[in-house]
Amino acid sequence: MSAEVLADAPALAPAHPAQQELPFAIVQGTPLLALPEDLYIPPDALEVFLDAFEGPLDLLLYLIKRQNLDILDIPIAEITDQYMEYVELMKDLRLELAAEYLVMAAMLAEIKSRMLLPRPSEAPEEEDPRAELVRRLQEYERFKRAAEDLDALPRLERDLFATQVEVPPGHVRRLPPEVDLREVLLALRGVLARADLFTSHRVAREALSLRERMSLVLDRVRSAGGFVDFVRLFELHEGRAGVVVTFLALLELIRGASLELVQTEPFAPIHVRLRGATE
Amino acid sequence: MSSTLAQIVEAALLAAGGPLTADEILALFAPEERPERQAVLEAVAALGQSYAGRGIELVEVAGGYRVQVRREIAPWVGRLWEEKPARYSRALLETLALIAYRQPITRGEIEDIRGVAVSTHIIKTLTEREWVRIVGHRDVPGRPALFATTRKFLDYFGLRSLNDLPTLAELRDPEFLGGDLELEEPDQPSLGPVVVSAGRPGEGVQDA
Amino acid sequence: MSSTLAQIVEAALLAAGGPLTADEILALFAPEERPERQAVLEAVAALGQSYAGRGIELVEVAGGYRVQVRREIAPWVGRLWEEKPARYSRALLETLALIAYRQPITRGEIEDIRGVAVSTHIIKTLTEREWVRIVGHRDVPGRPALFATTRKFLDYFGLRSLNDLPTLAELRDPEFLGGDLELEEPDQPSLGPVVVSAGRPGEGVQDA
Repeated sequence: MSAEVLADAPALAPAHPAQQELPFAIVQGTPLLALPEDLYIPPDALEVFLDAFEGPLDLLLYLIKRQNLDILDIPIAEITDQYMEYVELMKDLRLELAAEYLVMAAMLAEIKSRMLLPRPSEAPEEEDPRAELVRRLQEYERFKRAAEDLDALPRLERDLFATQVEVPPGHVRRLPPEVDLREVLLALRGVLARADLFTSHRVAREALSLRERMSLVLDRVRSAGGFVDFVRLFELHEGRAGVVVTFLALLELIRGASLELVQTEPFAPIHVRLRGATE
Repeated sequence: MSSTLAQIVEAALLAAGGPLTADEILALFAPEERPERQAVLEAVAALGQSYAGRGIELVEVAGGYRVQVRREIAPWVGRLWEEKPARYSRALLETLALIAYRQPITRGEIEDIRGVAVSTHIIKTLTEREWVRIVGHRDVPGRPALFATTRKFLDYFGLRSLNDLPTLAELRDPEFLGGDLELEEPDQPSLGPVVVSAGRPGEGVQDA
Repeated sequence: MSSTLAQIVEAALLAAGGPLTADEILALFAPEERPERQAVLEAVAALGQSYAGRGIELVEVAGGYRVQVRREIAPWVGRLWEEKPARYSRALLETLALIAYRQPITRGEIEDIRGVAVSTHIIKTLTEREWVRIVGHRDVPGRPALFATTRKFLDYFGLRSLNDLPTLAELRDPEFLGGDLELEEPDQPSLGPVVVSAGRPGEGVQDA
């Protein structure tokens, strides 16, 4: 297929917009680009600020760009001091600081001290102490850019939509995959291992019958038009246990803002109603 | 403008994946740019005519206008889906399991537990298979739908009721589902716990 | 026949919901009626031309030929679906970019370049979307998994191959080093031989 055929292919999006300084806060419509020194910053705000960075390299890049410094010739003492200010501030506020920030702080301090050492002129081939940092910053920056470029590409579900014309019934035999219950349970075990939500003290077996009953009750109320007599939800032949489960299910559903109880006047019949029902 | 209207009408009908009413097409436009209803109808009619002699056709059904593959062409196109059905993703199975065990549950709650977004596609597949359905809504902002499993779900998996499902305590027992679980998932090597522990031994163990 | 071929090709591409290769189109025909490959390619080309000035376009992506809504029309068509398209975090996009440009790459290597840990959540999202998968393990202690992008990734971002990715910025040569820094794109770091696992042959890494 030659390229001409696809001449209508979308042109790649223009390269990322000009590098702009990233305001870390907007106060009354004015972007704030530097932390005012005497400003009290509530811990929450700083957390947001910290969240805006993808790590120490990103923070360093920000400090460098903010001052229009050349990444290839960083005034290491100055940048180190600024970096440490942020780190100290974060420590003062007892923010949970990712270990990477501290590792970088140590690296900066080390470079700074090496820069102070007199370098013998007879050894010109010795590497600049900043070389590794510059390499890492550049490397990170190019992928930061690459990520922006990637995000700017027209992509499905956002900029492009594939056509999906239907085929008249009878011509497609789309077989759904077979599923073994074991697979479902294995998947759940995976979730269980990840989420501690299930570690509550609820007894699982009871919870499950309760869960099933919740769905049933909800469905009953719904199919009755969203409004049903309270007592009609109970099946007396289920005995005491069944009534209790139904009652608990009802309470759970009320607590979960799905159902509500309605009583027009004292001692009038109680009804169960779907909450906010406008379907 | 008229050419743009025609373009939008065609693109929408081809991408919608189902019929669209004139109102639904009108709703694609912001109020200030919204065309006359008559103009939309004319665009639809013109589109239908332009499909004469092509592999597709525009039909009017109860739900509105639909572009579909012409019946004579359908036998060829239908072969697109004849191949062996794919397996369900782990994400789908996890979602199904969570609906079974935590029903009635909202999509947001599933996402909270799983830690990742649940795609619309998964919900659609599960409801189309009639294993899952909406049983109500939670009366909180957004009125999220509450999902529950169906009778068909129980039937498919040979359960009389949800109580036949193993308890979470049983599930936690490593012995319960048999020995080496990973061997059971040969088709999904990249979705397994291996991914998580990659490069950082110990860190991803909770996913195993 | 020739008009039927054009009809089938168009209907198949419009209905497929994703890209089709020439081979996949050829497979729609029974052996005795199967057209020449060249005829299919010509039909595809003619179809693409016929979409000029329309709301849709035919593009070639890694997975084959795809008919899609033109980008200019997408804002209207996008309103068909209530939910907003997913936005991806910078962390996810940076991780994806590293995998795309540096594949095969381990999680540890990604973390070295980004300077922060890669969350399990991100790897999970990328694998669940099937944009990324494990193609092997590096034969070093811990046998870390090697990640690569998939054809689905290319399809999603409308690319024919990895060569279509935007060019990576050049590394600049610092004056104070006089050539000590690598200017060239470094070759695969020689961290040990790559062991390609017997995952899914045929679906391997795309040729860049």
